[in-house]
Amino acid sequence: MEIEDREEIGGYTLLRYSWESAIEPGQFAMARVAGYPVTFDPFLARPFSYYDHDSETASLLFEVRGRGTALLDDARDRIEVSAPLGRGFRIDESRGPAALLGGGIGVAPLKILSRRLNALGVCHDVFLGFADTRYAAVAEDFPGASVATVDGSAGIHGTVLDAVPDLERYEAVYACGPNPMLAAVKRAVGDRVICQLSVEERMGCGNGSCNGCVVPVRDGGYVRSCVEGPVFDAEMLAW
Amino acid sequence: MEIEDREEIGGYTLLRYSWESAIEPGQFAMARVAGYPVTFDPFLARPFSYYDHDSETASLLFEVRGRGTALLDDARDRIEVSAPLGRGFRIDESRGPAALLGGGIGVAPLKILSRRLNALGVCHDVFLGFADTRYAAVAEDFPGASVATVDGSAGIHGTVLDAVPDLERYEAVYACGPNPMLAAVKRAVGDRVICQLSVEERMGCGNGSCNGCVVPVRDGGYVRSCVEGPVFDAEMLAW
Amino acid sequence: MKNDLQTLQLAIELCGIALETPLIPASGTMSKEALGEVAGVYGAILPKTTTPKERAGNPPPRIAETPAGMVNSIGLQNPGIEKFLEGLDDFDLGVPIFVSVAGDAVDEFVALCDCLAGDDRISAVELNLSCPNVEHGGLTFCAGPTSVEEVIGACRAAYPGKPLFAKLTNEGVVANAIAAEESGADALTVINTIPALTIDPESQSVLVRGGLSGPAIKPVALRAVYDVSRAVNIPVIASGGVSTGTDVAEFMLAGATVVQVGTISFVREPGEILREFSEYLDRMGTTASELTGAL
Amino acid sequence: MKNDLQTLQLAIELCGIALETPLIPASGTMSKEALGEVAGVYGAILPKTTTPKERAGNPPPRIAETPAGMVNSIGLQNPGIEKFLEGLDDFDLGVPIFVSVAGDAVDEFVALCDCLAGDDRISAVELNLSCPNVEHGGLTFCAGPTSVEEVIGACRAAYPGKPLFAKLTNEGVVANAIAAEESGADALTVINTIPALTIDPESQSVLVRGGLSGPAIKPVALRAVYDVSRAVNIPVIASGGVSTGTDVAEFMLAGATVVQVGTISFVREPGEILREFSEYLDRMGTTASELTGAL
Ligand SMILES: Cc1cc2nc3c(=O)[nH]c(=O)nc-3n(C[C@H](O)[C@H](O)[C@H](O)COP(=O)(O)OP(=O)(O)OC[C@H]3O[C@@H](n4cnc5c(N)ncnc54)[C@H](O)[C@@H]3O)c2cc1C
Ligand SMILES: Cc1cc2nc3c(=O)[nH]c(=O)nc-3n(C[C@H](O)[C@H](O)[C@H](O)COP(=O)(O)OP(=O)(O)OC[C@H]3O[C@@H](n4cnc5c(N)ncnc54)[C@H](O)[C@@H]3O)c2cc1C
Ligand SMILES: Cc1cc2nc3c(=O)[nH]c(=O)nc-3n(C[C@H](O)[C@H](O)[C@H](O)COP(=O)(O)O)c2cc1C
Ligand SMILES: Cc1cc2nc3c(=O)[nH]c(=O)nc-3n(C[C@H](O)[C@H](O)[C@H](O)COP(=O)(O)O)c2cc1C
Ligand code: FES
Ligand code: FES
Repeated sequence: MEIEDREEIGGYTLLRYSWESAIEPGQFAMARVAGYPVTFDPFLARPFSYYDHDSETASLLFEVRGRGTALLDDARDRIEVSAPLGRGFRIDESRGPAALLGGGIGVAPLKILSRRLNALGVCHDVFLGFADTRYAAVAEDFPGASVATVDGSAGIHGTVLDAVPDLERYEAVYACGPNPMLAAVKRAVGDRVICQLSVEERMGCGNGSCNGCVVPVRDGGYVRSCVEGPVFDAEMLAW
Repeated sequence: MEIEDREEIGGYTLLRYSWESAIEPGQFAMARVAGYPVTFDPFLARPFSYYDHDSETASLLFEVRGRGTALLDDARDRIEVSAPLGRGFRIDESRGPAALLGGGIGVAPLKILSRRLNALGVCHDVFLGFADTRYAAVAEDFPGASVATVDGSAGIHGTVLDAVPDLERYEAVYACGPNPMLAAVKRAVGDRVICQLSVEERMGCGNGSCNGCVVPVRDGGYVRSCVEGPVFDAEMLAW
Repeated sequence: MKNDLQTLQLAIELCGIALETPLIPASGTMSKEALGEVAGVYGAILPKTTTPKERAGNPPPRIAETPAGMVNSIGLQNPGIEKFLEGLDDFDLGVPIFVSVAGDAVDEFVALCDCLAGDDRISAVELNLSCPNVEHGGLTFCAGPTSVEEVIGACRAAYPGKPLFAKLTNEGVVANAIAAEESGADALTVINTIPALTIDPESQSVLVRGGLSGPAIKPVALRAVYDVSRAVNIPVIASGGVSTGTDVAEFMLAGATVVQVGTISFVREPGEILREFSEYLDRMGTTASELTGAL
Repeated sequence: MKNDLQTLQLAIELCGIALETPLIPASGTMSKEALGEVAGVYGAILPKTTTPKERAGNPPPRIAETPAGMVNSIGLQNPGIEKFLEGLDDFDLGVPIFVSVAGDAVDEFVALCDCLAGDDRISAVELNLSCPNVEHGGLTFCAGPTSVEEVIGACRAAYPGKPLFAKLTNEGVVANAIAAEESGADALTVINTIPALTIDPESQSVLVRGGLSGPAIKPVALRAVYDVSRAVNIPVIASGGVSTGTDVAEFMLAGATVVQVGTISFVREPGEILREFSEYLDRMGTTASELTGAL
């Protein structure tokens, strides 16, 4: 895929490329800088939620963690990106208002989700938690969002849940972030309302073949987060 | 190393980078596009003779054969290059005229060698053999050189040895090319005169550590071409 | 997908079964969800190993990336033989279906063979012998020739008339291959993943203890295929690090009759590999069936 | 090269020998010519394996690149123990010198130990047990516990008073490790290269049949080090795919006391690896000696 545009948003990097087919909010792509014949190392592609999509251009927002993301951060011309994968958020248009909760890079799928909710006329509020102000910079892309930082350097001092003044008033909660945060959201929301969580597991294939990306489910056993998820109904998860 | 300049010369690619320390004609460098942390695959660096060096800029001339050279061919900004390695040509200033014989990409060390011979006032002729006219394009960089091509598309129809009208008149022969060509040169020259051959073996380390790059020698056993060579006195080699 | 010339070029016979191409998926590396992408690419389909009862598999993390490879510890997650057979028609791409089975005792293997023996949809069975054997203190069924003979002998009796493949691990592969041939295996799949471990230096803990696969292990698998195909007279099915069309050629030159595509399918389309292999055959002016052992 | 703090941070003890750093070169991967680059980096020096008589080694091609690794078949080219000892002073960098030896029969190992026993310049001997054993039909000395015990027992008697290391291959490593400890080895080097093969698909011929090394084998070596260090009570010296500073940490976490740097030194400065390791220790607020087995 030709990279059309590259932008730094605080601690994150945004890559845009041309993509016209449909993308569901919460779906992800497997991406990497280059594969065969260039290299077999790093070997696997990395999963990234779609950050945004406007019928012509898709974008990925990412944080540099290890080698795979460092190379993506250096990429100038082209990257290898799959088609949209996985099951995204299932939106019940009749349920509102909705709360969108993002923890750290978990902010990624909330932009495209917010766009979809706007299109469907579902009113919603966005709450974002970050480590510090550097990462919180991306909140500017979410007008009206409430922000919390762990070090108190921007917004409220605390986690994303601390930024939600009145969780009870929402009929649907959509969250993405590190698994411990998602577990906290699940506990806080209870089973009153729709609660959908986009989980983060290591992925091998992204298409259901390797069984590497599983999450434990309530009924026992494991399901693959790349095909059954990455967005799960909170009640389905064992944690 | 920052690539200063990149040029296509027929079928070959020329890379220039800044290098001020001494380089002996016939020495080589180990080069590759990138190593750790970018990648461990391709794993090894590749050996390349210095094509030229003018006290500020060194250059490598190469042919794309496999993956390592294909990546070098794509490199735009930087490559990883070692310092000069190995033993180059040993020039006896009192012996002339000299014949420089290059077969295919074996042309590489002859430019820097010719420059040195000129500086030392050793008169010499250059003979180059190529597969076809596309590769023969580099001969333009050797004014006065005699050229042969295997398909007859440029210069004399035949091998580089066919391009030498009178081998007997030279007191020193310096040759680089595929090992079968070098063996043929050795046979043709006999032991009358100085005959030095730059051999081509697969290399692992380039610094004598792996014992991977050996050539069989007359006295039995093998010697490492990266430290004892790559330029050998023809009489020393077992072939 | 293929024209007539390619059909001739790629066709191969394995234990009397005609395959349109010499590529098959390695067990455990291709799900139903991914079947759409491989129509016309694989000469046969080989789903993930099935055990007698459902297995939940291991808790995550199950995979870790390594230089030019990955380590996995899936723990044979599968729905059990009964559910597997109910869903078997989903794997029908018009090519033969091979079924991989594993148990943790000889009688489990036998019970699995019993379930499969009468099923017309299945063309052959691959015994995955890399699982821990509860009767032998947790060593795998590949631990030594005696253990290999025992399980294959029993399965041979329980699964008559159709080809039985034995999938061997790298450790002791030649001795096990000879034992497998003698006890009635019709072909040998060589090799499975190589025991390995990854550690996370930041959390200072074991990340995944499991099996190494991918390009990294190709030279080890190639050696095993080469040595085994010279030690036995039955066909060898290569598995381990196959990643490109020339890799397929290398394994066939080493002695393989067909070649399994595993981990690489997570990052490359198997169709690309077949295309590269076909280009290789064109370049060399040869066919797949001429390549086996043509070293 | 190192300041006082780093000296404390990196110092390690191996079988009573004080080492300034936990890195040592893997046998056969560092020549005299490359010594200049490693002063201050290695805690001890370990030259290429020496045999009783000079060996010419194998004809080229001896090496082939593989995904994230290489296969070599050098054939133990070396000048023989006599010439080796004549040139030993060239390896004097002011750090302990370990000497690697190999023979093709037990008495050759013993003869080698006899030559080394009185030599003050040598701090320890590493027995390279991966060579073919002529008395056992060409199987290596690592073929099984009996063979391991025989050679180590004999060498232990011939080389008294100073540490004796046994270098084991991956196949059967835990059983061999236990046997080596029981027969008197003071430390175990784990692992050597993994048997492998490369084929050139263009010339359709075997390129190199030899041993696989480099980053590709790291997870296999890590597993072996982890398992062996849990099975024995003597120190483990890691070898296999170490390529970065965090790799050094991973091997020590897995249970290694010191770590050998092999193939990677062909493409990276060993000093870089030590620097990265030191940075890791800084980041974690720990020291090398605390790291071993701290999982
Ligand atoms: C469905 C899904 C959507 C994601 N969306 C985004 C996104 O939009 N933006 C973004 O920056 N990140 C996203 N991630 C996380 C992203 O995949 C990892 O940060 C990335 O794989 C790390 O690769 P690396 O090479 O930089 O790190 P590595 O060197 O591979 O590892 C560095 C760290 O990242 C963790 N990690 C490695 N691989 C994964 C993985 N596959 N999943 C989770 N953690 C991993 C490791 O535990 C390790 O601590 C998503 C993950 C999933 C599963
Ligand atoms: C001292 C020396 C100087 C050299 N100088 C030059 C030069 O100036 N310009 C130039 O283009 N080439 C030169 N070569 C050859 C060059 O090193 C190889 O072409 C290169 O390593 C091939 O790498 P690759 O990744 O493209 O090919 P690979 O994919 O590794 O292999 C492709 C083909 O190249 C051959 N090959 C691979 N590695 C080597 C190797 N190390 N030496 C020889 N052949 C190899 C293989 O047999 C194979 O047929 C030199 C080689 C040596 C030993
Ligand atoms: C994620 C994963 C799951 C696997 N599951 C199985 C399995 O269920 N049964 C089996 O016989 N082999 C299984 N394997 C091994 C592969 O079939 C194959 O033999 C091995 O990975 C080596 O080949 P490769 O390097 O091409 O992947 C699995 C491998 C991977 C990577
Ligand atoms: C070129 C080469 C030569 C080697 N020679 C020897 C040797 O003489 N003796 C020995 O015990 N090991 C030898 N080895 C094995 C290494 O010492 C080391 O155990 C192995 O390569 C695995 O480590 P690595 O992946 O870090 O290289 C050699 C390895 C290579 C690559
Ligand atoms: S990533 Fe392979 S099954 Fe989900
Ligand atoms: S390339 Fe390693 S010794 Fe010459």
